[in-house]
Amino acid sequence: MEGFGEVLKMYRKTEIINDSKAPPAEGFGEADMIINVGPQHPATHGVLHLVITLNGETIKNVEPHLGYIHRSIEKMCESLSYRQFIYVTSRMDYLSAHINNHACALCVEQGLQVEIPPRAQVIRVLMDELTRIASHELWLGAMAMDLGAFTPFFHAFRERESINDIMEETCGARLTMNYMVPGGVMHDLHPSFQQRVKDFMQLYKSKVHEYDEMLTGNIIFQNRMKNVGVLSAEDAISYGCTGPTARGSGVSCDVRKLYPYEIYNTLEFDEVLETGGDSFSRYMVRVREMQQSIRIIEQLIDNIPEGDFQTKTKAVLKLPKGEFYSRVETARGELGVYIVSEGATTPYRIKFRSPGFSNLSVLNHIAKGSKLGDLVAMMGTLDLVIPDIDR
Amino acid sequence: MFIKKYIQEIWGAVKSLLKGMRRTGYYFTHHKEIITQQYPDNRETLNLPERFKGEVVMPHDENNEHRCTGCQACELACPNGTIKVIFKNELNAEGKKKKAIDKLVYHLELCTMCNLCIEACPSDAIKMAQTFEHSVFDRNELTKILNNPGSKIMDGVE
Amino acid sequence: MWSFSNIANSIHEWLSNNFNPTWTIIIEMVIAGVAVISLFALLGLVLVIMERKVSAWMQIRLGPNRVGPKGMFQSLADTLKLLVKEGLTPGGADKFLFNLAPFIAMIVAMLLMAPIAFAKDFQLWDLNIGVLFVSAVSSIMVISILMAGWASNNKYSLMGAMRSGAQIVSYELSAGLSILAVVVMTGSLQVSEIIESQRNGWWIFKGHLPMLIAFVTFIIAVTAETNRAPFDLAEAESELTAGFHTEYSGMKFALFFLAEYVNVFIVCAIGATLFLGGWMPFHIGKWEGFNHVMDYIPSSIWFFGKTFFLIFLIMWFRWTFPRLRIDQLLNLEWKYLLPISMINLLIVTAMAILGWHF
Amino acid sequence: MTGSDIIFYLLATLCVVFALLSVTTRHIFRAAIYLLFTLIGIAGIYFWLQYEFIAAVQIVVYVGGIVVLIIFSIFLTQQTGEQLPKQKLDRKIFAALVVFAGFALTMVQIYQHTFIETDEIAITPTVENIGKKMLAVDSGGYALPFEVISILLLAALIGCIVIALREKKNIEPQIQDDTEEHKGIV
Repeated sequence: MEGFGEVLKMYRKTEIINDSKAPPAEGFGEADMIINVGPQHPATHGVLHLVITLNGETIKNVEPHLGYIHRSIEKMCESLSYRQFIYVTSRMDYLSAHINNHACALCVEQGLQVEIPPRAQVIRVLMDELTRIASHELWLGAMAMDLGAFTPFFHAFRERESINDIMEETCGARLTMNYMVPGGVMHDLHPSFQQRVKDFMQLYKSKVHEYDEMLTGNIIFQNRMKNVGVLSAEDAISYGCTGPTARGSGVSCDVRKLYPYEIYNTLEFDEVLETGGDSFSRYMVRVREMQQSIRIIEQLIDNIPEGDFQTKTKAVLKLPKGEFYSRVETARGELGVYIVSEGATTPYRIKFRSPGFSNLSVLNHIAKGSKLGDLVAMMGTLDLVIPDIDR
Repeated sequence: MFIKKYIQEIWGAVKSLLKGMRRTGYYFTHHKEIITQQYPDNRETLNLPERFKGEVVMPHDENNEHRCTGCQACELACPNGTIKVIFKNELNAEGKKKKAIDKLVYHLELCTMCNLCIEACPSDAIKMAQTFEHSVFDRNELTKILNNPGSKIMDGVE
Repeated sequence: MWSFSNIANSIHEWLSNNFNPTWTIIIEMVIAGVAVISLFALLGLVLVIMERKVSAWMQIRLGPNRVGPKGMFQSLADTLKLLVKEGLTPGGADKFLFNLAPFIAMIVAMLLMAPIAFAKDFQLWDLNIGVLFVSAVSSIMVISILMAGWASNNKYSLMGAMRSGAQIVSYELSAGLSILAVVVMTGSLQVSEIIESQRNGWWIFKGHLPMLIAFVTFIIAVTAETNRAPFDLAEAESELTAGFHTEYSGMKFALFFLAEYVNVFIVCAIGATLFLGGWMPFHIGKWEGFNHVMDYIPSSIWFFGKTFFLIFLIMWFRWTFPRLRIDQLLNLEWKYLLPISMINLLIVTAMAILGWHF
Repeated sequence: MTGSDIIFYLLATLCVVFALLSVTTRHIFRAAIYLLFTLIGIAGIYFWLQYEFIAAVQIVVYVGGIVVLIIFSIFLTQQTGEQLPKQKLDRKIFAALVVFAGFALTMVQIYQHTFIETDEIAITPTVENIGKKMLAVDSGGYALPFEVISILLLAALIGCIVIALREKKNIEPQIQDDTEEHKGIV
């Protein structure tokens, strides 16, 4: 128990240091207050810790503290083989697990220089777009809940649930599917896949107007979102924002358009751009992006080519010596996978360029001077997934 | 005019709010749209897809025979060290010593259901089961031995 | 016709015959107190299960369905849980005020029960300023929230208390002004007289458009005053975790919770009394047969029906709308509700003078 | 002693005890709350006198208005858990003397004053009568004091706005500076 007493003493000491009588931080005024949002807070949707300096209700400074869910996925991947490390990346941005896996598989395939059969490519794209819709649906519900509207959360989850059912049937899991393997996909599509996707699209189309009724057109929602957290195009570029966050500011950065992978260059879809830069623009980008994903799925669902779903690869994969980089568009932005190979069965170094990290970094910039209630709207529209930021 | 704009603004706001209330009112009165699944009650009718990855099992036939040759492919394929193959020496029909599995230890608590072991298995000895209620009171119960006691390898599987 | 007043009178007579006047009053007060407390508990149970079912059906869920038939006893189980939970008092808190705050909230809610007419001739205290009494006493409510927020020694609680203070103080104005619209029409603050004036039609129908506007303003303002969504900034859970009652647990939390629901009931009862005729049955002009059928429905059912309709309306708001921001909340009051209700009051006054109502 | 007397003495003790507590406590927030109880006690006495209107106004103005304002100013200036400094003994004695002198003066005035009984029927304090009296311009009417007080309140309101506006000017450039700094980096 002696040791415990020592710890307790230390704890008390730190308490005194953290007291408000300690010399305040730079730029900290007399009327200011420091408030810790997180790591356990309903609005951070995970273990993000924000140290906010407030003057009344006005935010003066936001300092994100990271590392509460750091699992060193990059280091872990270095000890796993090229087949094995893909599943770990599902745990990064767990809402677009498929797309993360896709990025890794693409990178390994680039190193192996294998051709993917057309059927596998179509399956991959279909799954990517379904995942994107599921991710955006969850974001929609969670963001509405942050703003205090509970009901759209359940309505959004109804649609997401039917996507999850499709995933469960074909991939065998609902969230962390591990469906991508180097050279294709793990299984062939389930026989009822086409029908169920069509059913889902019908459900989605019959319910999509509800979001407009409940949120988009709602005067309270518009007031909460418009001119809140304005991010200019210059700032979006200089902070390295990607995905809907940057596209809401009018920065064209869709990897599917700019650096097409798989069969994206043969598909017809629009890159959704809004120029407002505020939370409402980011919201609109995501809502319209769901419709673009539906459009992609519509083009592909009846035209899945026959053939192999997987190229035969060796049992033990070895990448040649060199560096490989691949990028995909996840639901949150650009995910880059960078592999340095020494020619062994495991990568020498792996680096993920996750979209969430850069998107979070603008939070302080856009939150300054706005109200505390706006912060949740901004965090909601930045679509933060904490494991993606911490990895 | 200012007052006209003011009234229009209020009218638009009220209309948008009423629209939302109509939607929730619709769901309040239409109970057919309820999507709740009453989970423990619907255990009998719960239909999990056959590809659902619940846990790794080793199927045995009626003679208590399995298809595992002990090639360790699954052990190598597993990213988490979930599977461990323990061997024993066995006498076959001709009296020769032959290596066979004693235990195929499977740590459910480490498993991430990634399906890589099943993909790697050359003789289809293991597969994914659709069970998902894995909670137990003692962590040790999660360490499972997949082959039944006294089981043998099926004839003709190499 | 069967009436509560007969029962009350017979009890009063029996007590007066057996005891001296002082004891009669004391015993009557005890009876009234017990009745209020039991109504309180019952209301808490009913409103909680109602809120949960309403929210569930709006959110395409089933809602509680385990305890009792269709989950109707769920709130009883919740109460039991809250009763046996430990009521923690945080270290740096002002213990006296921290523990006092939930009781103040409760006592205020109980006091507000006094002038409400639950049925024909069934009222605890028909004082001649009934409506003013309600709006006066309900302003003590904010003190309990401020007390809780300050005494918790928690920054979230403090901010919640500040928000709630600003909110309640400003929304009291438009609530008061819309109450005044009815008072101007009837020329009395007494609850029984206000109800009596609606014998030939409820104010919401008799008073044309201005009364409808007053009714809408009243509903919005009382939703804000009771800290219900979309005006639940005092406890905005996504911003302030739970606002002023972040640090409360167990029974002390339950008291706040109960007080909130009883407040909702009271403001809806006041709304029903002022605009929807209290316990007065629904009558249409000269349809004698129809009016006669309506008279057969007991007055208490009319009162509770109207009140619960308004409660449902407030719950409907809560489960549909997103929350406002603090500056928008104050904008709504000072730029929209207050000017509208002021002008409305002028129009109502003109109507009352010129006699432009039925 | 009748029940009515008991209620009066209860209310009176409540007022006095909380008034004493309010000036002796060293927690400033508690002092405000004790003051609140005193004011509620006074409202109770008005109710006891059956002046319901005045009682309700007492609660609206003092409890709903003044005490909330006091609490707000405490929120904005003080920290939770801090105690006020202990007063020196001579100050305490001086304050007690002043209070006693004031009390004595009031009591002497009351006892020396001869209350004249009138034959006029007392006006029942209904809302209608109070309203008519409040706006009456003949002798005994309260129109002039009413207007004077409203001008005073208006002046206070304008003063508040002036103070609030001045503070805002100081804050704004600070925020602007920050954004400019960031633009410089870009």
